Amino acid sequence: MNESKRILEVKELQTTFFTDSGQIPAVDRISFYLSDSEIVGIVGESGCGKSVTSLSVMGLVPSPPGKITGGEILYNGRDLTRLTDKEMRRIRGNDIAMIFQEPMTSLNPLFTIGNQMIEAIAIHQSEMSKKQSEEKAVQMLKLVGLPRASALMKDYPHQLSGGMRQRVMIAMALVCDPKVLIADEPTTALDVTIQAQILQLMKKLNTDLGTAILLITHDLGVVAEICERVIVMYAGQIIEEAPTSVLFKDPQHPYTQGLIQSVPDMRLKKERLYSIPGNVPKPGTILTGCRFAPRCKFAFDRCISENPELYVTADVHQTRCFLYEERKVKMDGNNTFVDS
Amino acid sequence: MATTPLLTVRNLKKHFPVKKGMFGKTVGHVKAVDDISFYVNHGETLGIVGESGCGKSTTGRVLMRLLEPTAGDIQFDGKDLTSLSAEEMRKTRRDIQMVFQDPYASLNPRHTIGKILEEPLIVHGMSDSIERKKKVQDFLEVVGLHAFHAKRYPHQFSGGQRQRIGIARALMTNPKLIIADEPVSALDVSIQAQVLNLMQDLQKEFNLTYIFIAHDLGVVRHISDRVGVMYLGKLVEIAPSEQLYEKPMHPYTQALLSAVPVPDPDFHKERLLIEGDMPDPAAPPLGCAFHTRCPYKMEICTTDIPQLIEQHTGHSVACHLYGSQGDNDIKQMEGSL
Amino acid sequence: MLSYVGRRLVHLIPVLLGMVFIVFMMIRAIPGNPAQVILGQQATAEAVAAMNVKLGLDQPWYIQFFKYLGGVLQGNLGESMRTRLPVADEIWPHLAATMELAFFAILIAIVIGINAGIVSAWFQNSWFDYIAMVLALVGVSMPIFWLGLLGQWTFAIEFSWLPTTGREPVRDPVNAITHLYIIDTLIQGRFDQFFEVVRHLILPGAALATIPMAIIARMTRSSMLEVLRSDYIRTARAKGQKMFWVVYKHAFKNAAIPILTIIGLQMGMLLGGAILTETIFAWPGIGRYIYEAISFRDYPVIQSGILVVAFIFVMINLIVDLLYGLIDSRIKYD
Amino acid sequence: MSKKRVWPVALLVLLLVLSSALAGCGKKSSGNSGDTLVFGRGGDSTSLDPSRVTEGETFKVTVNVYETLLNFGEQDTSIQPGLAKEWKTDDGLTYTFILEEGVKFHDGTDFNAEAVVKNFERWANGDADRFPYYNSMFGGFKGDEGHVIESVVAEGDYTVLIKLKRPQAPFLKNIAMSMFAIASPDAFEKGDDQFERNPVGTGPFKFVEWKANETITLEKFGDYWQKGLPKLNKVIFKSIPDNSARLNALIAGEIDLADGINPADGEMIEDNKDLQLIKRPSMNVGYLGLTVTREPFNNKEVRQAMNHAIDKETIINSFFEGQANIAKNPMPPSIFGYNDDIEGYAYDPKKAKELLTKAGYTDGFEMELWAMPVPRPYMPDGAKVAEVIQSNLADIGIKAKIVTYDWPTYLDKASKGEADAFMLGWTGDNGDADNFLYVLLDEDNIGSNNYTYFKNDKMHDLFIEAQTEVDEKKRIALYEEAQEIIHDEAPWVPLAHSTPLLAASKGVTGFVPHPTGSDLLANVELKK
Repeated sequence: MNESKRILEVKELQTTFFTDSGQIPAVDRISFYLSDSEIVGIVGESGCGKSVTSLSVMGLVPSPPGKITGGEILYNGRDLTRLTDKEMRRIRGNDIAMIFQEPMTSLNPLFTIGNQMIEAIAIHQSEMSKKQSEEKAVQMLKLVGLPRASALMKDYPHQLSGGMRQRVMIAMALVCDPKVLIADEPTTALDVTIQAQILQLMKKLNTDLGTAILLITHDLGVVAEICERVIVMYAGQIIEEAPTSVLFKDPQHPYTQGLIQSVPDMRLKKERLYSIPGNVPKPGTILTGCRFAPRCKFAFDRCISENPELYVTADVHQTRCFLYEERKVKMDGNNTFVDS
Repeated sequence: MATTPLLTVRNLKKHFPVKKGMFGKTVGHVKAVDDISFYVNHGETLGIVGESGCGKSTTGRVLMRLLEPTAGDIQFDGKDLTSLSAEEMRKTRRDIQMVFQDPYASLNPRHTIGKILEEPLIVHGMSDSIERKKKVQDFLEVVGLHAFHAKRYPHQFSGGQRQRIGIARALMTNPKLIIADEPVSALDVSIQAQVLNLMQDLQKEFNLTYIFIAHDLGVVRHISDRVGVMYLGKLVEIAPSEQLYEKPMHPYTQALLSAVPVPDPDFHKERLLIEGDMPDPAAPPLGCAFHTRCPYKMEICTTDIPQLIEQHTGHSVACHLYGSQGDNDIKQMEGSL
Repeated sequence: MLSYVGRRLVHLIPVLLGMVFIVFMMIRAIPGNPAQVILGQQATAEAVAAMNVKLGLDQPWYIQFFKYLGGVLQGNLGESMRTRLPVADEIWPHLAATMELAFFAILIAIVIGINAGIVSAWFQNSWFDYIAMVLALVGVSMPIFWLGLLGQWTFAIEFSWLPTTGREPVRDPVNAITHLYIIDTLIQGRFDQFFEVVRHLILPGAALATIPMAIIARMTRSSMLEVLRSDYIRTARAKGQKMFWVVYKHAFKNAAIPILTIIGLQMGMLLGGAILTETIFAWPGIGRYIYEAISFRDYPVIQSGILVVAFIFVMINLIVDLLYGLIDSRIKYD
Repeated sequence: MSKKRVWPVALLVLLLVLSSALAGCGKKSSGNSGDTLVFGRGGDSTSLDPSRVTEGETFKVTVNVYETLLNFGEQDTSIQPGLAKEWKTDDGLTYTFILEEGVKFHDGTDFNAEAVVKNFERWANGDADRFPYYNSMFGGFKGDEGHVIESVVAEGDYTVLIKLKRPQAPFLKNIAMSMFAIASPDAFEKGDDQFERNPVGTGPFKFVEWKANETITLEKFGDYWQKGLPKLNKVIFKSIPDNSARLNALIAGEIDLADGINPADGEMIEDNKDLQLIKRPSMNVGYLGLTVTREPFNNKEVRQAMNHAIDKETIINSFFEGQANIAKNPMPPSIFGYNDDIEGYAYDPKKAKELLTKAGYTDGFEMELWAMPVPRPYMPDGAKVAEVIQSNLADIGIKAKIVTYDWPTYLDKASKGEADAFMLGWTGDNGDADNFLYVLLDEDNIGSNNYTYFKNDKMHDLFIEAQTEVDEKKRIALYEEAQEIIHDEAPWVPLAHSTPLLAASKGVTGFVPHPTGSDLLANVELKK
């Protein structure tokens, strides 16, 4: 479906954590891409590897213990995993920027907003004068909808509310006009009314500036709200990928189906929520068979011993489940697995 | 509906002093809970929603008298909780239990689950050790764990399991009312559903009454019979949940509901985006606390505090948009139910 | 801010009063009579009794205490029983000597300790980290006595680079004005002497710096390790900032408060005088001054000496507290 | 990755470069300037008025600033002329001193008989607090019953007559003590406090500057009455408390002369071609006191057993590094009256055991052994010596528990008779037998320097007689007899007479160490 350029392409990425209790493949051979100006969501529960994926792209996996142990991360065709430290620093913040979950702690508490904004400019655009940088910073703060932007430059992070801080984070991330913005749970720590503002802002910036956004979240609502395409991760692997509308209408993987139905819907009251039995696996605990098999009610022998591939079930839809092998199984996702 | 409510709260206030200066002089108050009144009927679930800092958690703690209220009275099961002595309150607490957001922080890491669950029984005078152990095992099964789990320590459990333990502990004393403060917000979506279902099952089984405090509007709707919306220490709207979600009256409630992302990309709703942040609770605006962000702000909103007035049966709202018919007296509300 | 300082100073009064009282009682509880010590082993009993009257030691302790206190409140620190000089006059040259040494030592300790700690944290578990932390461990447990003599042997005798002892060239003594020789030599334009004074500072300064340096290095490391894990460090790195600036600008400022606290405490301790270092390097500092006063049971000197040291200690802590506010705008004094 | 590693290395290199740059430039100060002698010593003086203090570090300085009427011999305590060129007495009660003429004080005033009288009046009109030594040496002050001096009068400009109330045998030795130095009356009349920081005497050196705990600087007194002296232009006394550091300073050439050398360093100094080792004649005794009022030391046989049990030779070889002699009497052999006929108690554990059995302590007993907390010339390492004694005692069945206190406490408690057995010592003041035997063992001094509480009537009579006996021979006989009593009664285990060590650079000549510890530096020269 996508004719535009793939600005970011991840191929067979594997990120492993080397701990005292063994090697944990937090991200296990995942492949996906992000096209120009696209908003893609990576959704999953805790420990599924979504954050490690984003940190891997940024080259910020805490090392030790983490390390990229395989695969490629192609940005405009350049493999980021092979870059030197210095080359990678030029990409970071300049071509690919990132914002984080905790606006409360993601800004350095001891430096003014202005200082931190200008720093971001100075790193990549050393030709700019101090005055120009300041103007640019103020302009960005205005762009993200912050009132009294120039006065704000002199404020310290603790003088700002969470929503304002997240706007500052976004302004700071976008100050060097990156082509890709990775947003790791950008609204999780915020109140709903503020979340709505931030999501709207991100969508607007995506439209106005053409910045491609990789949105990492656990909240299906947020995904539905702004993403064009969704990648579902479970236990370090991608288990399903589809355009948002397709995924919500026709979720294929039993996990995706369960997840969607677990969310209490504000629009109608159900007597009883669907719930996936069992617990979210800790990273690295399930290594053979389908990662979801222990919680899957469709699981059969093969699921325990063999890990399914990611089957392409339609042009735009991939699912890692034996039920979709050779696309024999067609189901109506709306009511198949509900109520039982 | 002639039954008296299990819990009736009238004009409850909790103000925290703000101290400053050389001698710790009190220069102002944060009105964390500012004159709220509501009731909870036997066997129902009252949801309390609001954004961070609105006073919903403080309300929960004041009801338990974990925090001493500044003013107001709390009628629980025929007793006025505010007038009880510390000892009487301690005894009464067996009837009111709390479930917290972070069960890990409230479980002593050095005690086994068995010991943790036994403790409330000892505190409330159940002397027979064998009987206590039996009860612990029963309740572990009730919340979906196993009897052998009693020998384990909190760190050996996942978040969802720990929340089950937290619930089991609350149930040990056969309480009438459980105040659950954000019980599922730390859990993964798939686990959250398990815990919500469990809570509903238990409510039926043990005829429990819940006060369910949360910021997730979807979760609150799912579990609640009636829902109250708080903003900056005030209760701005309270109604049966169906009615509140379908026909929200207060502009804040409307904004709140429209802000929630719905996991359905094809669902297009009319969005009421409100600007700005919640004001500083230490210096709330005059008049209606919401007027700084309200799209329908009128002159009167900046001067007069709107009273919570019943507009439809069981649906009260504190907003100048809806005139002043009716009576904000809580007794009136009870009578009309 | 000013009112905060005022309040802190007011709070200081009872602390110092309590200190004076405790020291007063403590030194009188230990056996040994100053009169006997002053008069020597030959003294007759009558002579000792006469000396006791002279020194006012025949009076009840509370009279002695209030007399002393009254004097202190009028700015009179008493008179040394041994040398019969006012303590206030006697103490300053010693305090100045100690201050010069302590500032020099803490400077060494800060520059090396902080950098070693930062680099250790930055390259956690590297060879540098291991070596630095082993050295820090050794540094804390190193006997100053041994270290000092080793330093003298190596740098003064074997290489003839530095002088062994003292704070000035003996044959070309500094003309003392402020008794801070670094300043005195500069005022007098004696740059040759200034250079000599610095040379005399190096060995005792390094010996005295060992323990604070090790403590500062370890504190810096642990504080930095904690800060380096925080979200804003990730943010700074995500901007593409060089690791050097991430560490030295973003992380260090945040790690600075506990380090500053430790530096303040260490500084206070150094200013209290380091008897061992002062003994080995023949440094005429306050530590030796008080120590000798203790051997002679020279009560006024012990009392006032400890009082002055305590006062300095508390003042340093006050300064450290005020510096917190300079580093972190969230800390307000009102 | 390799780039990251560069910068800690760079930091190290930078530090190395910095430190060597700082160090590289400063070689110049190690050369000696020939006319200034730096004398490194352990402590600072407390005062520069010798009459007011009792502590040796003061006299080390004042002996060079002041002079006394009489001097001690160069290396002994014989009486030699000083400011008085002649003296005589017929009856031991009236002494006539003929003074040197043409002697000037550093302030330019003349030294004469009047000045001497004023000095004696100053002391006699004082009190024990101001002039402690005068009090102990001359038995009190004007008006006191015990005061020995009847009068001091000038007869003409250069003759002084001193009359005593009763004969005092060591009188001339007392007069020669550094405490009784003659100061400029003009100077001390300005007030004690001012005077003790600004000494004015007739000595070869005059006072220049005093930096507390640091240095005392003296310079040549140009008008010194002995022609050609002093040879040095300047003397600086530098306080370096630590013995090893002081030696380091000497090796590094920062000081020229150092006292308080550890016996252990003696050999190393002798091997160093740039240094010389100097031995000071001994005038001290180190001993183990046995408090005779405490059980079982009230038993003479037990005390004798203790004497036989302790291996003095091992102690001296191990801890004095051989720089001491075995003691058998309570005073060193250099003192007139030393009884060399006494045969010391030999190291003989068997005999000790027998004595114990005889005394009724077949199975030994338990006791406290007090170890000196500070090193002194007569006892370089109290703790170590105590351990040897402890094991010696264990051999004969005595269980000794080693205890110690800080020095003032130690002295205070020991003087109250609280110790069973304690280590202590004494350095003589004036080189008279009286200054050892009477001061340390007579009943008059119980509660002060007689820590053993030993008491013997016959011995007391001998002492009192000796104090008034002017005939030197008779005195010697009296003290020899007293030493026999002491030997038999054995209130002490005398351990050692140590030889204090000094060291100097090879260029120092003319330095003659004095047994009293106060060295006159007038004849010292410093050659490059």
